[in-house]
Amino acid sequence: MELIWDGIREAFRIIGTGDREVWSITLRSLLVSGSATLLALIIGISIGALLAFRRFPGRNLAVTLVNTGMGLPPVVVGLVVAIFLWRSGPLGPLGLIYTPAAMVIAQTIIAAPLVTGFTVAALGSLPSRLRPQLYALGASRLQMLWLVLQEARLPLFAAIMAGFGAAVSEVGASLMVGGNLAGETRVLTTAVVLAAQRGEFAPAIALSIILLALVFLINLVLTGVQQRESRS
Amino acid sequence: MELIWDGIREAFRIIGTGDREVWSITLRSLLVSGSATLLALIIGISIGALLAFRRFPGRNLAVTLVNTGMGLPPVVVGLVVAIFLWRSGPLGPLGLIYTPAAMVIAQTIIAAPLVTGFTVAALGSLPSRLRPQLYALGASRLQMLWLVLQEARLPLFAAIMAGFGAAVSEVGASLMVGGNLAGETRVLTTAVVLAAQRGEFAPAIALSIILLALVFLINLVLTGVQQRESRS
Amino acid sequence: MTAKLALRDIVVRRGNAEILRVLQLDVTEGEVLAVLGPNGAGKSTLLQVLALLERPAQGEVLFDGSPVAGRELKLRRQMAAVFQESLLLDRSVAANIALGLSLRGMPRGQRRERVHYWLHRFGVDDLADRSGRHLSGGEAQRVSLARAFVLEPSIILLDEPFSALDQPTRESLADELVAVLSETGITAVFVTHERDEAARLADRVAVIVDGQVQQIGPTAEVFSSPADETVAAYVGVETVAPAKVLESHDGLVVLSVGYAHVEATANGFKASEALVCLRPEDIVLSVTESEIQTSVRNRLRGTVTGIKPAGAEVRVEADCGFPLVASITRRSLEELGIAIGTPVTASFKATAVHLIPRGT
Amino acid sequence: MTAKLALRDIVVRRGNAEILRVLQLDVTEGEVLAVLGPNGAGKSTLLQVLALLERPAQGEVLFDGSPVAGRELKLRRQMAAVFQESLLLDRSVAANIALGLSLRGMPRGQRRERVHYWLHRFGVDDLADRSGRHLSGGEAQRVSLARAFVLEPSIILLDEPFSALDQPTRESLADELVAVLSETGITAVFVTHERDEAARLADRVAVIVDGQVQQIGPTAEVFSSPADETVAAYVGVETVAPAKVLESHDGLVVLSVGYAHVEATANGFKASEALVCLRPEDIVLSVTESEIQTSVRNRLRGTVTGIKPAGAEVRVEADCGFPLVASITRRSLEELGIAIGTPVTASFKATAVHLIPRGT
Amino acid sequence: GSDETLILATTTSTFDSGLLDELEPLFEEQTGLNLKIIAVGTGQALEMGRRGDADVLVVHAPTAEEEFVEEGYGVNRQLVMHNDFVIVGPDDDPIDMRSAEDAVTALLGLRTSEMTFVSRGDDSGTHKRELSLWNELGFDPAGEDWYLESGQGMGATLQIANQREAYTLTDRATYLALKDVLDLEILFEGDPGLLNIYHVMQVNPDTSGDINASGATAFVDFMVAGETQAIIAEFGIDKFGQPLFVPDAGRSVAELTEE
Ligand SMILES: Nc1ncnc2c1ncn2[C@@H]1O[C@H](COP(=O)(O)OP(=O)(O)OP(=O)(O)O)[C@@H](O)[C@H]1O
Ligand SMILES: Nc1ncnc2c1ncn2[C@@H]1O[C@H](COP(=O)(O)OP(=O)(O)OP(=O)(O)O)[C@@H](O)[C@H]1O
Ligand SMILES: [Mg+2]
Ligand SMILES: [Mg+2]
Repeated sequence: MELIWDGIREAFRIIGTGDREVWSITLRSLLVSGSATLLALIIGISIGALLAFRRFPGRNLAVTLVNTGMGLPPVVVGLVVAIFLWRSGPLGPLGLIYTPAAMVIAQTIIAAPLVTGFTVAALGSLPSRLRPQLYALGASRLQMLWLVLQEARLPLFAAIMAGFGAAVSEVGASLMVGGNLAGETRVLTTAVVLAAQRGEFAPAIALSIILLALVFLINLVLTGVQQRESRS
Repeated sequence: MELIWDGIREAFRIIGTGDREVWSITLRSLLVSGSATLLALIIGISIGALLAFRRFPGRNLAVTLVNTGMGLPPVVVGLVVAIFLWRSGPLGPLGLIYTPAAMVIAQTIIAAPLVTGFTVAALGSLPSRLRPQLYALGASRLQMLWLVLQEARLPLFAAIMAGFGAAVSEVGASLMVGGNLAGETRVLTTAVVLAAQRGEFAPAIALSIILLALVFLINLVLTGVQQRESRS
Repeated sequence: MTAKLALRDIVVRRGNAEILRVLQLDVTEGEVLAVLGPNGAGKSTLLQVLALLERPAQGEVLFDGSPVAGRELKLRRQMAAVFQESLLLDRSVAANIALGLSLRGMPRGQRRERVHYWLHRFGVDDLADRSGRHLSGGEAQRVSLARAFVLEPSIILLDEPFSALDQPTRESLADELVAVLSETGITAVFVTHERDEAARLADRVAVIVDGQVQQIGPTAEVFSSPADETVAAYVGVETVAPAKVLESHDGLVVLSVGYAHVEATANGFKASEALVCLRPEDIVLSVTESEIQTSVRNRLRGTVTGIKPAGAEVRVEADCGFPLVASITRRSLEELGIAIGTPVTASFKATAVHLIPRGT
Repeated sequence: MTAKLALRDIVVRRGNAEILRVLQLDVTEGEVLAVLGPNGAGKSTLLQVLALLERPAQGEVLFDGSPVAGRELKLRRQMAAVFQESLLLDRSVAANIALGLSLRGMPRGQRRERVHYWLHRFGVDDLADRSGRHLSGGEAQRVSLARAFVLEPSIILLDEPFSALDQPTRESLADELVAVLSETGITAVFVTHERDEAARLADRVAVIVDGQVQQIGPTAEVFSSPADETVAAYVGVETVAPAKVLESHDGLVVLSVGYAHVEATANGFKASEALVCLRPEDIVLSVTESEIQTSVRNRLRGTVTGIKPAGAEVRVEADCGFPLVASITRRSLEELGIAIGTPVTASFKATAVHLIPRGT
Repeated sequence: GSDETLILATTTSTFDSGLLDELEPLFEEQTGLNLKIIAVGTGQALEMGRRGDADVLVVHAPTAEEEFVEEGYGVNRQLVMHNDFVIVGPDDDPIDMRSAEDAVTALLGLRTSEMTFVSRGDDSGTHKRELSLWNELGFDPAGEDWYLESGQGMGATLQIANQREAYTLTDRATYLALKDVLDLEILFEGDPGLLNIYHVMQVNPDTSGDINASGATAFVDFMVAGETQAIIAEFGIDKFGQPLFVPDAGRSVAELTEE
């Protein structure tokens, strides 16, 4: 228990003094996971809309695969991505291993099924005649998609947060493909793991708190944006 | 790439020969994560229904917290649960640290926000007058909940899978509170990590494949159940 | 007698807006109350309050004379309500109709028979195995009606129950409804925009405007003497008078209305009491008695009691044993020299008389 | 002239069920076509096909004579369709109404004015800032109508557009619609269960039964000579005859109908052509000429051409310069000795004549 | 520095001590190379070397390393430093391990008393050393009730031993780093068989085309350079009051065990 208090005190100290390294790690987390979330949103919303709106043979299997994807262990994703990106792997020549780009790839793979799942859930429960009615008012395919996404904005918002949450909180894949290099690929979660391994529990908790504060803040900002949107 | 093929071959070999240890690890994964999913469902559906159906002050904050919860890093959950369960911690006397029960607790905390998020998404987009109409037909509160859950069965099914997926694929918390003790708390993900650390990539991939096959199978079984349900 | 359902001093708000305020409303056991009024008047809201689904911001709902608070579920199970939209569940039509019964714990075997009966009665037998999600508008409305009637409740609340039905079905269902309601003595409240439906089905009519009950009373009274212009706009002005059947043969019914006798075509009419409805444009006024043979079977002598201009026409009120209203052109008014006090003969065809059967 | 919208050999299936089969249907530019028929007949499906929202399993849709394939979006933007349910978006009513305009890229400033105009026209000005999700049934329907009309499309497709409206609104909107349609020459197809609405609004009527077009033709024709009993059940039987206005004064209109002249109350009527509608129960038949003064303004001599029993009544068809139908009791039939060939006088009041204005 | 990178795969225990963090900027400054330190299990480090996914290794599993060199994957293997393994356990030491004469008797006490012992069970250098001690005792503890395999790194294993009031074999550096949060005491130390010896070696550039051979050579040279060795000798004094490693450049393993 004490440890947790120490951690909280440490977190405030770090935030208060503006520790440059913590600051840059936080920024890196945000950039890497933000990019991964963006990619996951593009992939997840496209596939999700397809699964929610189209009936095609194999659709059930596709849904099952997406659901299975939500259970992809980060370590496995990390291992497989690493196998591809290692110098000995097929994509080795790209030199992506142990770079933030590699982490973005791995996190995208982890976040995309969640975003897809939420998108299917959100769009699937809209009234079935809404889409034809929108077409009937002159919507193009893209406009229709944009409108139904707005209509389902609350659950989609959850999709964004689930995607970002999965990306930013994941550690196994980041360690594997990022290497936890100080100043290059160290992000909040890998820093937490390192601190914990070194027995530095209070800093570990402090970093965790900063991580959660980051997620919470982004939530707040997006909630604000979303509510401003819905008012206009 | 070769590694992946080796891994697949190894996976089939293990499944074919029925390796007792792998079998017991798989069963443990299933039990631990299954229990955690069940608990997460109870918690997540209750809170999710509350958030979807009730308007109360602080509701927005609650939703934001749930969304933030979807970004809880397993290592952090693991660390905090461990701090509580360590002998020195407030719950130390229960003697739960490094037991499957501890893993169930940690995984429940990880899975519950996802289940909640999906539940809110699923129930929130049902027509707003459906609930009063069900009451008008004589439904009690619980019956109403049961009916709307069935109505939203597809997204809720995704909630179950997301919850189970998050629980079974998680590794940071299981390592921290379970200890990855051979024969006691070693589950598929922690076994994968161990194999990878040993540089035994092919077995690591084999175990991953078994893990994914497990998730996929459970998906198939539940899909089957769900479709039989909806037909009757 | 205490009312089956009663509202006392009810106020319903949405946000800051007060959308319904009812000082007192009593629904008597066994009666059929029609609720009419403009869009957005609060009719559906009233129904929700009566169905114990919306707890008013203020006031009390009484069931059999005592406040409902705390026993809503038990009481709701004695009622059934059909909403304006048909909110069917994503399961078979038969399962949708069986829903309320299974919520009440009725065993599957027993349910089946009841469900089939009502499937048939609403003409949706063929749809039994189809999904509730893939029905046409009218089919869905029928199913949602069947879903309520199958419960055989003691109170039924219907919100524009026939709005999506085709006209022949609407008419035959109205007939059925009359039969079912009088057979079973169910208390019913229904919202409708169709004056005919209200006149045909209701014992009493309530007209709601702007969240307030503007007028409530026996159907004949409300229809023939609307309290004000707004009410008149919603109920129309017709002659509606209570009548007793004297004899009935050869497809003709003879009724005593006030001091007069009226002949009407029977069209399957069987009750002993009725409301006689006459459209103003169906009544011919003449100032002298004619002897010629026409297909007009009713000729009632009386005196003009009032004259009101109404657009291009004039509405002439006359007492011919009972009060009736005829609409004639201005030119006829002049040519016939009609004024208040003029003795006139009101003629109308037996086929123009619309009969609404009344209770026992 | 090529049709604005045409269907050729269309088949629509759901699962294995064929729910619509149309060999040929042409909607002419500027015409108003009403679609009637029982629940589940396929009316809404037909509308979806015409709106280019449902691609038929077989057959072709022609727009201005050429197949639509590949240019659906462009063509859809020349149309507007209103569905049976009002599917409003979770944004303000004004934003809902502006939707189609913003989809077409109209700048915000321009939109505002148009939106306000139509908000007003459908009587929902007060709701502009309310959410589309919290409206009463009728309010929602008005908004969804406004959402289509604001587009000022060249084709408008309406599925039971007035089903949730209160009666005065329904009537005034029908009047408005007549005005708008004739002002703008919009081509319109609308589904309705209200015979009156069809008679009042439509140039032509199509009756769909069981997924097939059972009869299609000019309104007067379909209403006065339904092709078979099923059609008759859905359109009712009325006298509907095209007429030309001869003179109009003192609130009275004199029209020439076939060889006869008919007087009717004007009630704001201004067109030069009209459909004259008469309910069978409003027509009195007599066998000798009377000289007495009554409020009856129309007396037409003619010959009985047909007699059909209809329940407790009898429907007598007579040619009095134009074909008309009167319903009388069996007893009157006997007493008057009416048979085919009997010369009769048909009398009806000017107020009983329902005039439907026809455009140029 | 330059964008020429050098990948160092090292064991977590080396990395977790923080020594490499201190050396990294020095090396990068001296060579202009971009050093990427990947902390992984011993097994994974060697496997990465075999596959050519690392250029240079710092590990502490002599037997496995020799094998690695023999197979032709490793070249230029040099002794860098050492510290030692110790056996830690609960302070009250119920089996009185403190009085054991050598490592094998210490383990024998565990075996006979069936006191819980936590093994890393992860094929790490520490785990291999522990197994070789059991082997000397002529006993295979695998599967015994009192013998737990944590399958994790040293830190986690110490924590488990701490919670279970059990004994475990640990390297001194990790123990010192975690000492504050543990109730475990050193109960046995000083046996020559408990030396923890770190080598640096280069991955054989002939096994794969991508290996940065010159950089790897530079790193090996760096590790055994006098300046570096001096830093190693000082490392940890400020924090623990004693150095964590003993620099050994230029000596042989035989010399160490003889001490
Ligand atoms: N959330 C809300 N905020 C403000 N007003 C509301 C809200 N929800 C409903 N209303 C208003 O309450 C009034 C009553 O609605 P209600 O549904 O009872 O009308 P109704 O009489 O059934 O109308 P209709 O004939 O159109 O079905 C309407 O004017 C509606 O706009
Ligand atoms: N998925 C489906 N499978 C089978 N039949 C279907 C399906 N969806 C719709 N139908 C049937 O198609 C028929 C035509 O439906 P449509 O909505 O066009 O009827 P409608 O004429 O508009 O009826 P209403 O007057 O009730 O609105 C209905 O009988 C309906 O049950
Ligand atoms: Mg309503
Ligand atoms: Mg329809």
